[in-house]
Parts: sequence; C-alpha cells; structure tokens
Amino acid sequence: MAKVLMKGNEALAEAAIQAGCRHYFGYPITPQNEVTAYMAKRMPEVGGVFLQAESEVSAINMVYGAGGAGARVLITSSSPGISLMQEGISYIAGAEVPCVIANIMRGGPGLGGIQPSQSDYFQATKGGGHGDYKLIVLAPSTIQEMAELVQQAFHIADKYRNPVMILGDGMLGQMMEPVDFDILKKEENKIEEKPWATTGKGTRNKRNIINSLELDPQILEKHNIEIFKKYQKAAKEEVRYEMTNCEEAEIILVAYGTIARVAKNAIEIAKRENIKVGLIRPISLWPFPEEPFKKTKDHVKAYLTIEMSMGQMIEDVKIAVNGQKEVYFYGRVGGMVPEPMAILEEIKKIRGKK
Amino acid sequence: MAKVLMKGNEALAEAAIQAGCRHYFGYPITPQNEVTAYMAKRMPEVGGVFLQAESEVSAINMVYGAGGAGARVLITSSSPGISLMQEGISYIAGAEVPCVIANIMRGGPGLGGIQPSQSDYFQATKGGGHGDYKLIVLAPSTIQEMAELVQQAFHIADKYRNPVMILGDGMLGQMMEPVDFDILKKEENKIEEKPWATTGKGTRNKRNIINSLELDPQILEKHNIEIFKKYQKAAKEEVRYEMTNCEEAEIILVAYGTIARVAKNAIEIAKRENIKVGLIRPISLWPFPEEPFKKTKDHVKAYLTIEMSMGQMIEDVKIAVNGQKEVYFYGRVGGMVPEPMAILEEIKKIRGKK
Amino acid sequence: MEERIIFAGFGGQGIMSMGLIMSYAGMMDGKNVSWLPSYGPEMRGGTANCHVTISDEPVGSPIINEATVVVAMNRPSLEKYEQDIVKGGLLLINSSLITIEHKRRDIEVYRIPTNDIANQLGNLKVANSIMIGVLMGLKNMISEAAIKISFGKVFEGKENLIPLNIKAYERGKEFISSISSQLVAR
Amino acid sequence: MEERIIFAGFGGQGIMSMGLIMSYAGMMDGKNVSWLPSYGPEMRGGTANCHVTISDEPVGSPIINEATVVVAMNRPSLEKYEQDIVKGGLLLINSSLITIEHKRRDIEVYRIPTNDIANQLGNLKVANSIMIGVLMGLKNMISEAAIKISFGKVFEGKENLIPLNIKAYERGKEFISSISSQLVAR
Amino acid sequence: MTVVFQKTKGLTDTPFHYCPGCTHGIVHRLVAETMEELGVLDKAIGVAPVGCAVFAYEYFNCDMQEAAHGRAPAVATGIKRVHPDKIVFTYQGDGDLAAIGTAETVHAAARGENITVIFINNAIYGMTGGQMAPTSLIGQETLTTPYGRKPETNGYPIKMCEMLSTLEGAAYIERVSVYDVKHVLNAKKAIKNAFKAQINKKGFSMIEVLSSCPTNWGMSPNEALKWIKDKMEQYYPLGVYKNTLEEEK
Amino acid sequence: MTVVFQKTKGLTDTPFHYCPGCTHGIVHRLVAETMEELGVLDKAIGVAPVGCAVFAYEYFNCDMQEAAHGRAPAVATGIKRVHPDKIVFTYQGDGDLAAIGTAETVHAAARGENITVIFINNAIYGMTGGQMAPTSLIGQETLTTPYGRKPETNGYPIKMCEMLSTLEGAAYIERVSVYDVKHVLNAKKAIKNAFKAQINKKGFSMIEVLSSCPTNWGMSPNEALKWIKDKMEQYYPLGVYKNTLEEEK
Amino acid sequence: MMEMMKLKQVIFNENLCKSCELCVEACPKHIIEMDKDKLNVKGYHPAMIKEENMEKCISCGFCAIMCPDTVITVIK
Amino acid sequence: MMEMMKLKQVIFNENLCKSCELCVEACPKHIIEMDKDKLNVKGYHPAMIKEENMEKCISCGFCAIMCPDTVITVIK
Ligand SMILES: Cc1ncc(C[n+]2csc(CCOP(=O)(O)OP(=O)(O)O)c2C)c(N)n1
Ligand SMILES: Cc1ncc(C[n+]2csc(CCOP(=O)(O)OP(=O)(O)O)c2C)c(N)n1
Ligand code: SF4
Ligand code: SF4
Ligand code: SF4
Ligand code: SF4
Ligand code: SF4
Ligand code: SF4
Ligand SMILES: [Mg+2]
Ligand SMILES: [Mg+2]
Repeated sequence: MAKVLMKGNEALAEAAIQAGCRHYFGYPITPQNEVTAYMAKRMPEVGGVFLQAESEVSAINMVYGAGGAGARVLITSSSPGISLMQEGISYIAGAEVPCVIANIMRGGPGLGGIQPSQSDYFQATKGGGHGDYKLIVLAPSTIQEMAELVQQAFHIADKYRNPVMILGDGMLGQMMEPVDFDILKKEENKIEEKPWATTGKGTRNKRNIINSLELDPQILEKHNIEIFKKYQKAAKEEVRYEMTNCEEAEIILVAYGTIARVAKNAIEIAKRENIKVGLIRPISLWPFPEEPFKKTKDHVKAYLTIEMSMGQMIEDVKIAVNGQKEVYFYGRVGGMVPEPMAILEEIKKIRGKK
Repeated sequence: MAKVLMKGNEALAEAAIQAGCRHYFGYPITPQNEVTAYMAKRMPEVGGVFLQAESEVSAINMVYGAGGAGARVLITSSSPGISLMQEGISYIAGAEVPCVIANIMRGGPGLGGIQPSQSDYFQATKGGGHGDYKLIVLAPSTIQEMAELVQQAFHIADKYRNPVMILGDGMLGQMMEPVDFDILKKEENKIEEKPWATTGKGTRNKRNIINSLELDPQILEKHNIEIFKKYQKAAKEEVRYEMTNCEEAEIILVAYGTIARVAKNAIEIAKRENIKVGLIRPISLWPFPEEPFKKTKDHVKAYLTIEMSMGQMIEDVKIAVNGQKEVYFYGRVGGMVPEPMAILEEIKKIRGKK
Repeated sequence: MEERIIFAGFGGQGIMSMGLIMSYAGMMDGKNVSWLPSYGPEMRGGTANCHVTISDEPVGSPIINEATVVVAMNRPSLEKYEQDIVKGGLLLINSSLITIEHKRRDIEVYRIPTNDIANQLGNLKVANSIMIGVLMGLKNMISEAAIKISFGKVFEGKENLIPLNIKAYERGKEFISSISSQLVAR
Repeated sequence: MEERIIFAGFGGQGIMSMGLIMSYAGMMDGKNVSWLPSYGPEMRGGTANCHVTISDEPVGSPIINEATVVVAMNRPSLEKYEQDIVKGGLLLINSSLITIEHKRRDIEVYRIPTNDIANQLGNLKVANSIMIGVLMGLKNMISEAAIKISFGKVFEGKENLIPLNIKAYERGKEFISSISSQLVAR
Repeated sequence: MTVVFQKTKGLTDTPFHYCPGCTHGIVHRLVAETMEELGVLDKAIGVAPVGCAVFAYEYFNCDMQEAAHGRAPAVATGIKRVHPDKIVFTYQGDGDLAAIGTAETVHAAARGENITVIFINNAIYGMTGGQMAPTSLIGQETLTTPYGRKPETNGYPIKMCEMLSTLEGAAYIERVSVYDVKHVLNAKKAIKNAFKAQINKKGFSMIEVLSSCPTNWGMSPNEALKWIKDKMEQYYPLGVYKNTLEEEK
Repeated sequence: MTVVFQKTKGLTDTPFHYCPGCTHGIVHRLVAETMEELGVLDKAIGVAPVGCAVFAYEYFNCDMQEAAHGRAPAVATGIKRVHPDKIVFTYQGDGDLAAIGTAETVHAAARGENITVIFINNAIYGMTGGQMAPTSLIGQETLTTPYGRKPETNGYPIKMCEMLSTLEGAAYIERVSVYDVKHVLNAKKAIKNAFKAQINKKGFSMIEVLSSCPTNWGMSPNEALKWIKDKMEQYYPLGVYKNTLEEEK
Repeated sequence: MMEMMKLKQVIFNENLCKSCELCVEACPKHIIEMDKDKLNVKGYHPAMIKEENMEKCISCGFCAIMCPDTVITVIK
Repeated sequence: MMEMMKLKQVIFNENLCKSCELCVEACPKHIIEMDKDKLNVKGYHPAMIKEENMEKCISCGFCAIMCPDTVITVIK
C-alpha cells in the first residue's frame, strides 16, 4: 500500500534512502533520535553506511569527506549539535561539497529544552558559520512534505554543489502522518556523475582536490564570487512558498513549518468571525520568497509574522515588505507553541490599530 | 609616556588586562596570534592565567567555567575558530555568564585565507549559535578605540551578564597606531561583586548554579523573555555610532571597523569633486543604531553600505531605512579591501541613477 | 468530519498505542490523520499523552487545543485535559484509577472501569484496547474493518497479542453499548 | 602634512623595522601615525612590506593606495609599487639589488646603493637604517630627535645595535645631501 | 542509638529523577558522602554533564555548573584556574566523557589539571534512549547497533583508564563498580582517594564506575547489576591504574 | 647507468613551500615513494591537515581533500566509508592531531578505521608561528610558553603512540624519526608497514615522525636534527608500539 | 519521631522508593520485601520490612548502601 | 641530456635548493658545499659538488635521502 504512517524523523530518513543516500553520519540528540535509530536499522539492509560519530564536529567532517568522495550523504541533529557543526558547514560550502543537513530544532539557547522551537532560523538562513556562504534551507510543514523536500534537497545539493538544510522542529520530527512515497518525483533521485569527486585518480588525467583554502586574496575573492553566482541562480530557481487565502486578506500571516499549520487553524477561526486572514508560508527560507509580498502589498493592511522564536524570520519579512506595510510579530519560545486563539487575538489587536 | 605604539591585537590584550581581566583562554590562529603571545607573556607578570586550550571548543567552555566562577575572562580567535565556539557561546548567553569574545576576522568560508574580512557579521550579530540570544557586538575602527571598547566590553558583559563580542578584522589586529591607555575611563574597570558566581558555597546560604537547561517549556519561555528584557535595555543603553559629514550629505556611506576609515578617505576625495558624502559608522553592530538613519533620511538621496563581505550589514541597514530610501551595496571579499576610488565610482553610479 | 482526540495517562498504559490504532485506522479509511506524542525524558515514569486528529480535511495544527474527545486514563490526565474539551465533546474516564469527579457539565462523560475489565480478561495491559472499543462504540468515526487491520499493524512483531486485544476491544464496545445510558454522568 | 610611505622588500631586509622607526618617530613628534604590515605565512622567505602613514590629521585608511613615498628594497617591490606613487611623489630605489630602470617620469627618484654602503659599514643588516637616513635627508617630515629616540625604541633589548644603526642613518643622510643632485634620475 | 546509615548532607533534598535501580543514585551518594566526610562541601564546585546526570546540579549540595555535552573537564578547568584552592569535580557519562568529550578529557589529564572526574560507564547513552556508547560491549544491542555492536563497523570499546594512565599528568586513576555492597564500599574508597589527590594538589584524578542502565539495557535492576559483573567487568578490569598518592607514603 | 635515487612519481612537480631544511619535505617524499612502490597512487585519496602541511594537496600526486584543523581522521573516515577499497591516508601535525583533533584521532583508532595516519611531531605549531604544541617538551620556549613549558600550568607532553596503542582498533603504531639517513630509511619502512596494514584491512595505522621545525625552534636545519636526536627522542622513544601485521607471519 | 526511631532499626523514606528491589537482593537476612498493598506518591510499591521480621535485622546497612534513592536509614 | 647524466653522478635541481645544508652534513665524503657565487631563483645559494670532487662520490645516495626538497638525483 502506498501510504504509510510515519514520524517526521522516520520519513526524513526513509526519503533520504529512497533518494539514493547510502551514507549517514550522526550523533544522537533529542528530538531527532528516530533518524539515527532508523538509519542504524535500514542502512545495513540497503547496503549503506550508518556511522555514529564521536561528536557532531566529527560527524560533519565525515560528511565533508564522504560528500567530497562523491556520495549522497545525510546528517541530522538538533540545535546544540548543529551549532557544533558550524565550522564544518562553512568548510563544506567553501569547498562546494553537496550534502543534506537536517536540524530538528528544540528550545534554546544553551542546553535549553527538548520541545519544539524555531529559534535557529538565523543560524540556518544567515550563516551560523564564518564567511560568506548560504545554505539552501527548506522547511516542511507536513510529513508528506518532509519526504518530498528531503528528496529535493539531495537533488538541489548536487545541482549547486552546496549543502542544503532541512529545517524542522521537534513537533514535526515526532508527529506521525500518512506519507505516500510513491507519488514523489523520482527524477530527483537520479544521481548524476560527479567528475569532481575524490574517488581515487584511476585513469583520470587530473587529480581531484576538495579544498576551501586560498591564500591569495584575489583568487579567494573570485572563488567567493563564483559561489555567489550559484546563489543568484538558486535565488531564481529554488524559491518555494505557499499562499493561502491571500487574495482578499486584510491581514496576512507569515509562518513556516509546523507553525504555518497553526496559522491555518487561526485563519479558519478568523473566518468564523468574518475576518479575512491569509497566510504566506515560505517553504524555502533561503532563498526567502519575496514575490508573495509584492503580490499582496496592495490590498493587505499588515503582515503578522508568527514564529516559535523571539523574532527571527520577521527580519526577512521586513526586508521583503520594505516599509510598504506594517509588519507585526507574535512568537512563543522554549517549547511553547502559539495557539490559534492567541493568534486571533493578535490579529484583532492589529485590526484595532489605526 | 602616555602614548604607546601598538598592534591592534596587543592593544586588545593590554586593554583587557587593564580592565582587570586575569583569565585568558585561547587557541592560536592567524591573524590574532599576537593576542595569545602577548597574554602568554603578560599574564604571569600580573598574576593572571594564560591557558592555551586544546581547541577553540575547549577554550570557550573554559571561559564558561571561569566566567561562571566570577572572573573577568577573555577569549580571542578568528573566523573558523569562532565558528567552533558557537555551541559554547549559546550556552554562555543562555546561562547568563559574562565574558568578552574577540573575533579578528579573516577571509572565508571554510579555511579561506588569512587576510582581513568582515564576513562574520551575520554570525556575530544574528547569532551563529542556536536559540534566541544576542551578543552585544562592538566594532572598533582604530587601535585607540580598540582599547576603549575592550574595556567597555568587560563592563557591559558584567552589567548584562551576557557575552560581548569585539568584532575586528585582520587589518585592525595587525596594524599599529598610538594608544593612550591613560585617557580611558577607569570606572569601567571597577569589578563589581558577583553574588551569583560559583565560588564555593562558603557561608552563603544558597547554592549558586550556572545553568541553561530547563525542560519545562513554560519556565524556559520565561527565561528567554527575561534574557530579552536585558536585550531591550541594551538596545536603549548600548547603542554606539559615529556620524561624519552627514548634515548635508547627498549620499551616506555606511561602514564599520577599518572600512569606515577607507570610507572616510573616499569622502575626502569626493569632497574634492564637490560631492557631498557622509558616513554613518555603527560602533555597536548589535544593538544596531537605527537613529542615525532616521536623522538623515529626509535629505539623503541614498545609502551605500560598504563591507568586506558579499553583503551582510546591508540587511540591518535596509531594516533601519525601512524602504524610505534606496540602499546600495559595495563589497570586496577574501582579503581584498575596498579602495577609496572604487567607492567614489559607486557613489557616482548612484548619483547617475534617476 | 474532524475528530480531535487526546489520549492521556501514564507511561506503560499503552497511551501511544491507543493513538496509533486510531491513526492507522483513520488512514486506512482514507481520512487525513495526525498523531503527536509527548516526548522526552520527562516521560520516564511520568505522564504520557498523544494528540490524534482524524479529519476529512487536511489536518491543520497537530496540537489539539480544542479536543472533541479526551480519554483520561489516570487522574492527572483528567485534571489537565478536561478543560480542553469543546462544548458537547466527549470525555472518557478510566474509573478504575480515577476516583475524583469531573467538573464540566457541558460535555458527555463516561466512566469506564477499564482496568477491572482488563483484569477480568486476564491482562491489565489491554485496558487501552477496551477504551478504544468504548470510543468506537460511542462515536462511529472510523470503520470497524479499519480498526481491525490497525490492530494488526500496531502489534506487528507481537502478533500473539492481537486476539486478546481484539477481544478487549469488543468487550469495550459491548460494555458501552449495553450500559452507556446508565453511565452518562450528565 | 600627510606622508604615506610604503616600505617594501624581502624578509630579512628589516622592512618592518623601517616602518616602525618612522612610525615611532612620528608618534614622538605628536603626529598621527599608522603602521600596517603584510602578514601571514607567505612572508616566509617571500616578500614583506609595510604601509606607514604620518599625518597631522587622524589617519584614515591605513592601507596606502596613493603613496607619497615608496622605498623599494628589491626588484619585485619596485615593480609592484611604482605605480602607486602620487604625481610628484618620491621613489627610493635600493640600487645594490635593483638593476632595472623605473618607468615613471612624473616623480622624484633616487637610486641608493644601500647594500654597498652597508657593506662598507661592515654589516649588511643596516641597509635599512641607511635608507631611513636618505629619506630623512630628502624629506623633513619628522624631527631628528624623534628619529634618534625611535631607534632606541625599536632596538629595545638589542641596544648594542643602536650605535651602528645611528651611524648608518647618518651615512644615509650624508650620502644624499652630498650627491643627491647627481642622482636625480629625471 | 547509633546511626549506622543515614543520608549525607552532601545531597540536597531533591529526589533523584533516575529510573528505578539506576546506579547513578548510588554513585551520587558516594561522591556526596566523600565531600561531606572530607569537609569540602563549602568549597566544592561541581560540574554536571549532559546525560542522565544532567540534573546533578540539583542534587549535589554545593555550587554547581551545568556544562555542554562533553565539555565538563574544560568547564572545570576554567573554574579551577579561577579558584585553585577550591575543590572542583565533574560527574560524566560515557557518551559525555569518552565520545564527544574525548579531547577535553585527555587534555585535562595531560595538563594534570587538579580536578576530580567521576566517570559513569554504563556502556550506553542513557538519556537519549539507549544508543551505543564508545564503551558499549562488542555484540551489545542498542538503538544504534540494532544488530549488535560489530567491531568492523562500530569499532572497539574504549578503555579510558588504560588510555589515560599513559599520561603523565594523571595522578590517580581507578576503575571500580557498584554491583554489590563490597564493590560499593570499594568505590567509595576510590572516590575518596581521587578527591584526596586533588586536595594534595597531585593533579588529575578520575574514577571510572562500571554502572547500570536497567532501562536501556532492558533488564530489571538486579539483573543489570549481574550484567555489570558478568559482562562489563570481564572487558573492563577493575583496579588502580595510576596512583601518585602512594609515592607519599 | 643505474639510478640510485630520483624523485618519486608520488609527488607532483610543485616545489614545496616549506622552510629550508624542514623535514616535512622528507616525510612527504617517503609517503609518496611508499605509495608509488606499493602501486596505490591511482587509488589513493589523501587528506591534508591545517598546519604547515596544509598545501599537501598540491604535492601528493593523488586525489586529495583539505580537512578542517584536526578533523582529517573524520574526513578520511567519510572517504573510506564511501570507498572502502581505496587507500585513504591523512598527514597531520601535532597541533592538528594531538590537540584540536584528539577526539577524531582517538576514535578513528578505536573504530579500527582502516586508514593510515602520518603524524608529524615537531613539538610546535609551525604554521602559526611557533606556539606550544601538546607535544612540546618540558622547558621548551615557544611563543605561548615564553618562560618555557611548565608542567604546573601547561601540563605534560602527550605520547600519542603510547596512548593510542591501548586501543584495540589500532593495528599498526610506530614512532620513527628522520634525523639521519638510517632513521629516514627506517621511517620509510614504517610508513610502508602502515600502508600495508591498510591494504591488508588490518585497521587503523599511524606513524609518528619526530620532525624538525628549524624556523620556530630558532635553529639551523642541522642543529634542529640534532635537537630531535638529543632532546625529543629522549622523551619520545622510537619503536613499534602496536603491530598486528606480525600476527600473519 | 525520636521515639519511633528508637523502636525501629531500618527506616524507609517510603515516598522516595522506586521499587527497584536492590535492597531486597542486598539484605543478607532476606527480610525486605515490596509492599504490594501500597502505592507511594510516585506510584511504586515501596520496600518494607514486616514488623515480625525486623528483629532479624543485623543492622549491617547493606540495604542502605545499595539503595540508589537514599530511601533507607539504618539505626542500631 | 643523457650524455650529461652519464658523466655526472649527482645532479642538483638547483632552483629547488633552499640551502639547508642537510645534504652537506649527510655526505660521508664531505664533498657537497654551497655555491656562494650563485643565487637561484628563490634567492638561495644552491648546493653543489665541485667537478674535482665528484669522483670521490660513492653514490651512496645519502644526500638525496636527506634532502627535503627533492633537489638531488643520484646516478651510478
Ligand atoms: C552537543 C550535543 N549533542 C548531543 C546531545 C544529546 N545527548 C544528551 S545526553 C547524551 C548522551 C548521554 O549519554 P552518557 O553521557 O553516556 O550519559 P548517560 O545518560 O548514559 O548517563 C546525548 C548524546 C546534546 N545534548 N548535546
Ligand atoms: C579551527 C582552527 N583553529 C586554529 C587554526 C590556526 N592554525 C593553523 S595551523 C595551526 C597549528 C599547526 O600546528 P601543527 O598541527 O603542529 O602543524 P605544523 O605547522 O607544526 O606542521 C593552527 C592552530 C585554524 N586554521 N583553524
Ligand atoms: S536511562 Fe539508564 S542511566 Fe538513565 S536514569 Fe534510566 S537507568 Fe539510569
Ligand atoms: S614553520 Fe617549521 S614546520 Fe613549518 S615549514 Fe617552516 S620549519 Fe617546517
Ligand atoms: S540493615 Fe542489613 S539486615 Fe537489616 S534490613 Fe538492611 S540489609 Fe537487611
Ligand atoms: S533499594 Fe531503595 S529504592 Fe530500591 S526498593 Fe529498596 S528502598 Fe526502594
Ligand atoms: S651520493 Fe653519497 S657520496 Fe655522493 S654526494 Fe651524495 S652523499 Fe656524497
Ligand atoms: S639538502 Fe637539498 S635543499 Fe638542502 S642544501 Fe642540499 S640540495 Fe639544497
Ligand atoms: Mg552512558
Ligand atoms: Mg607541529
């Protein structure tokens, strides 16, 4: 049967395997442990490699090695573990090694808690590591979409030779929903030749080198510019978003991942009270979708960004809105989840203004 | 004699010592090695502790321990090393431990190069680590200001029980200028009691605990909100900036650190050609100064952000300008430094528009 | 149709499985479903709950703030979730362990001595399946066939447990259909 | 007054010290100064340079794009920095090591056989101090007293080297004042 | 009336959150008793790990810091360098100390950092639900070695005592267990020696305690103790691996 | 005409950037010769460190990856797990391998990761200008131990061979030097053994090479070789510390 | 309270008990058992010694030494 | 070229030489010295063997073995 009931974490793992990923490196951390467990079981079944590294620092550098050697490779963790990977991620981007990194976010800062959170948005989209680089960041909102985006992620990573991040939260990782793997686009799973990979020179007449060092500033600048050309391309081709009820909306909510689902509930409740509310759901957090804001700015009164953070994506919303309309914020943190009624309250407050 | 000729890195170290810092933990990395060398020499002379850790990960956690134990503590590194500290920095902010962190930036991403760069702006100001937290980020532009801001940094760190980052670049670290330590405000160097520190319970009737863990989302949320109250206070009290020739400027440059100096040269050259150009130099990068943009937006035609990056601070400039005026960007990366003439070219291009 | 069910009790009572059985069955019936567990170390010997939504429409938030059904398997669960039930919603109380009274007067409430019934069946662990039977007896949200398949799915690898659980399920249905009227606490 | 001087040569020629001596002296004279070295492992056996600005105004960028003076101690330095000199600016060439011709005709150029003079003084290492003397002989940007103190400062810990370096400095001055006119390559 | 046994003042009144029969509780008590008996509670600063003992700061009746996963020895180093005359200890699991914290552990030992490390080797990641630890035994089934730990892919268990005792900075290293009364009493003695080494400024001391995780081993608490004795102790021989205290005598 | 000695094809034509007399060059050559002689150049994938040997990817005539500081064994692990039949080696300095990369080194060894590690112990951080390394000798003056390395504050030098040979996954561990012809030849033999261990799928192999850093030691190249012999070798005894190759015979 | 303590030799802080039975195994006199009739605040059957068995106690303290949750005080 | 090689026994790839003198120390016949009259492209005085000393060479290869910069080829 096509549909299976799966946890987000499991769907993530299974989607990766179906995308041809045969190398997984990771280190246990709640709330993404199901990925590790699933991979430990499944990888040997499909002749793949599951390796529990001694730390996230190690794991991300194994990913660098494996990705550089030509494999489709996945690593997953949660907030503190992702912080430990920042140097490695910068290296991977700098050396143009494709890989998929998933962050199943939990409450911070520090050890924080293990309940869902979206407070690593900045880290994911602006670059938690040093230097000028970008991750392409995809934020699924359902388990089906998790499976879909994970497969796209591998494709995109290879296309741009750049790390792609799946940004989910503990709720998405832990919850179960039906997934249909059969309906996913299979062409994403075709793995193309990687003539640049370190596979041993063999009969190739040129050595392959994976590297991010360049002491000559002029050449290093050129390298940076080359990388940013890829990002410009991605900014055109990889923008993904969903718009719900935006056509006549007076107020538009902006939310991603699981919180977009809460927002949809709020829209329904608002409808009952005859308040027209819409939703812009960025699916690609980088490149951040600016288009839907352009489309809506004429009829909308204000935007309300809702996050499980103290206010992070709101900065991108502000930049997209560019002062044309007011941008408001409502957030819950530390594992608390915004409730539809509370969102409605905020909507009413905004309507009350002016 | 009051004035001494010093490298930025040395001034950083000496200023810390004069601010009562007696604990330094670090790991060698170019272009900040002079700090390590200076501290290795000086700390034993003043009865302080210099410890070369086994890694930046270790070093930042030593800082957590020492800061939590009540010491004024400094750590310095450069880009890749700072990336490795991101988990630790998030812990330090989460546990409300004061400390001063300096990043003498070099070209990235990855191993990159060792020439000056400003491409860790995002990491410093948005939070390279996980969770909702902020560093107070100060960016000196001269060696004298380096000394001044380092001393303020210790004061601010203690005042808010939060890490403060000094953001410089390789040029600032390596260059020499005269410094006058005598004219610095000495009151910043008074160290206040830290009744919260882990000093051994002694006769205290309450145990002191340094911690960032809180499994209950409600309490963790409260903790986050408390921390952000401090940030709101800082956003009022710690904003620092400099405005040059802004009153009648047609175009205003926005630049920080060493690049603000290059910008000043460009202003001089422009003056010769009768082009009125001003400069907003954010000194605190977080809190980012919005006020000077409000002050200038009526008469200015456009803002031109200049960075040694592919465009990072420009996002904060855009948010501050909020669509009121155009915001342009000119940047060099990988160790290349914008030249005054090139900036002038950009200015002319902007003037040509519309 | 949208049912939003909170199952709650302590670890070991098979709370997660209750949710899973309903979710699988809902999926089998072509409905949209979501299952959201509480997670983390606090579960160790502590409380456990899961939120299950079964709906004709795509499921919005998997978190249930307004439950159509609450199944309370122990006292803290009753105290915690009673207030979250929508007006006219359903509250099932495991009266074997919960001696206190419920407070709401605008909902339908049933008290079922599930542990006692389970004991009669010779295995305390099937209390959860009894409750599923009760729920199905009261609310016809999913097909009988789907539930049966679902039991098979959830007990995969422990097939020997299926017959007893199905029996418990039937007992729950019987129990509620025979004496439901007396139990209505309204 | 603002002098923007680039000292360039290879490692071991005392390039950094030349800049330091001028910077210290400038500071001593109450001027604003900045000294910016090239740095990093590429210096190992490679080229070295430093940018020194001495000014009545606060120093803008420490990077010198338009030099008022370039001191080229070896051939690659000449080739690299000649173009950065402002019109009317000054170029000092260590003719002991640089045999090629300079190209600019809109600047003042002097060729000084510093290594040879240094050899005469019995120590090749003082070539840099000779060049400082030449520079001071040509451009009176700092006081003599400040320069002398500055030598003391830069050779702190190696005081025994001071007399010879001061001597070299004087020799440089003499050299240029006596025969400067013949050397002008314009 | 003689008190044969009562709860030490080294522990707070907060009840442990550990699973039934988890030996973390026993070791907590031994450390606390040691500190009380040595009279150092008022000058002790402990460092809690990330692992099941993450809440150790709630239990030890002294100042405490909660460290990032694996970094307790670095944190302790920071504290000790600020307060060289205070007593600083860490309490860490095998994932914390022997996996992610390997570098911090090795270098604290190499530096002869004058701290005491209590190392709970339960051959598993308890807190995260039972994944392989660096110390998991060959063949041991865990969440991440569902087919049993295989040396070809998962490598071999690390013997920390053996490894660290090659370092000159290590002053006192002993491996003990707590699977019966005799061994608990011996563990106590070892822990006391470790703290004494610190008090005498000898350098780095570590006590490795072979411990149980009944929950993730899938055993009853008593079965788990038996497993320590029958399985773990075979691979991890008990005993003193380094002792510079003796030199004094 | 017989060629007694000529440059190996295992090296590219790029001239080394190392300082005059730096033994990095000798060891590069030995590794390259070994690969050529074993016929594995076409299936070798090397990992360069961060350290003076950072440009190793320019020199070894095979596919190469440049790793982050200290992470070469992790990178090599990633590569080896993708290409288990290729020959994967790292080349690392003492800061890289024994300081920041301690955990990666220890765990690659513990896992018995079938890779070869060439470890250049020159008792200093060469690339960054001469700071203390974990292997710097007691009393040694460096940029960060300007008063000499003191055990009380800086701890003791780490003996990696001794430490790693306590691990079951380590298949071949030897310490050699290159301070004279005899030792260079012996070093070559050791490196060959290490690669053979990998070819025979024995597990982790490491050769520690006591090396010189004339620049940062402030010595002439020949003085530096003498210092290796007189000072370093005293603290770091040469020899085979682990050898599972022998078992075969 | 003091009175009580004098009478008893082994005191269980019942509500801390997690029913792990380590004390049961440790007691050389085999006099400790779980109180199946009682559930403590945590929901466990606490350990106990029946009145009639208390006299068999030799105050060795083994039970307390093995108890991971500091449930037991032993007085002689 | 081949002609030349036959004549010589020890060939220095002069421009690679960094004047470290490790070969000088290694040569059992003490026939290697620095060519003080020559600077190579890197600015070093390269190692050399004077014509008249070449015959003393025993082709042991020690010089090449110690040379860190693969300057030396030894042919017999
Ligand atoms: C950086 C980071 N990585 C991973 C985790 C998740 N984590 C928490 S505890 C733990 C392992 C605990 O095992 P151990 O140290 O053996 O302690 P035990 O629970 O067995 O006592 C892990 C991996 C984390 N909190 N932080
Ligand atoms: C994360 C990080 N920290 C620090 C550095 C700076 N760094 C470059 S090389 C090096 C040490 C090199 O020493 P070693 O490994 O002994 O190699 P050697 O140069 O002596 O051969 C350091 C600390 C870096 N590049 N990255
Ligand atoms: S999970 Fe294991 S180690 Fe953790 S408290 Fe439970 S029994 Fe103890
Ligand atoms: S600095 Fe030292 S290790 Fe590095 S190349 Fe020079 S001599 Fe060799
Ligand atoms: S003190 Fe000894 S004899 Fe008495 S109950 Fe405890 S273990 Fe048994
Ligand atoms: S050992 Fe302690 S917790 Fe366990 S059963 Fe006995 S009294 Fe209860
Ligand atoms: S081959 Fe031997 S004898 Fe000939 S020059 Fe070289 S070292 Fe000397
Ligand atoms: S050993 Fe090599 S580099 Fe050194 S002097 Fe001899 S030939 Fe030149
Ligand atoms: Mg453990
Ligand atoms: Mg080294």
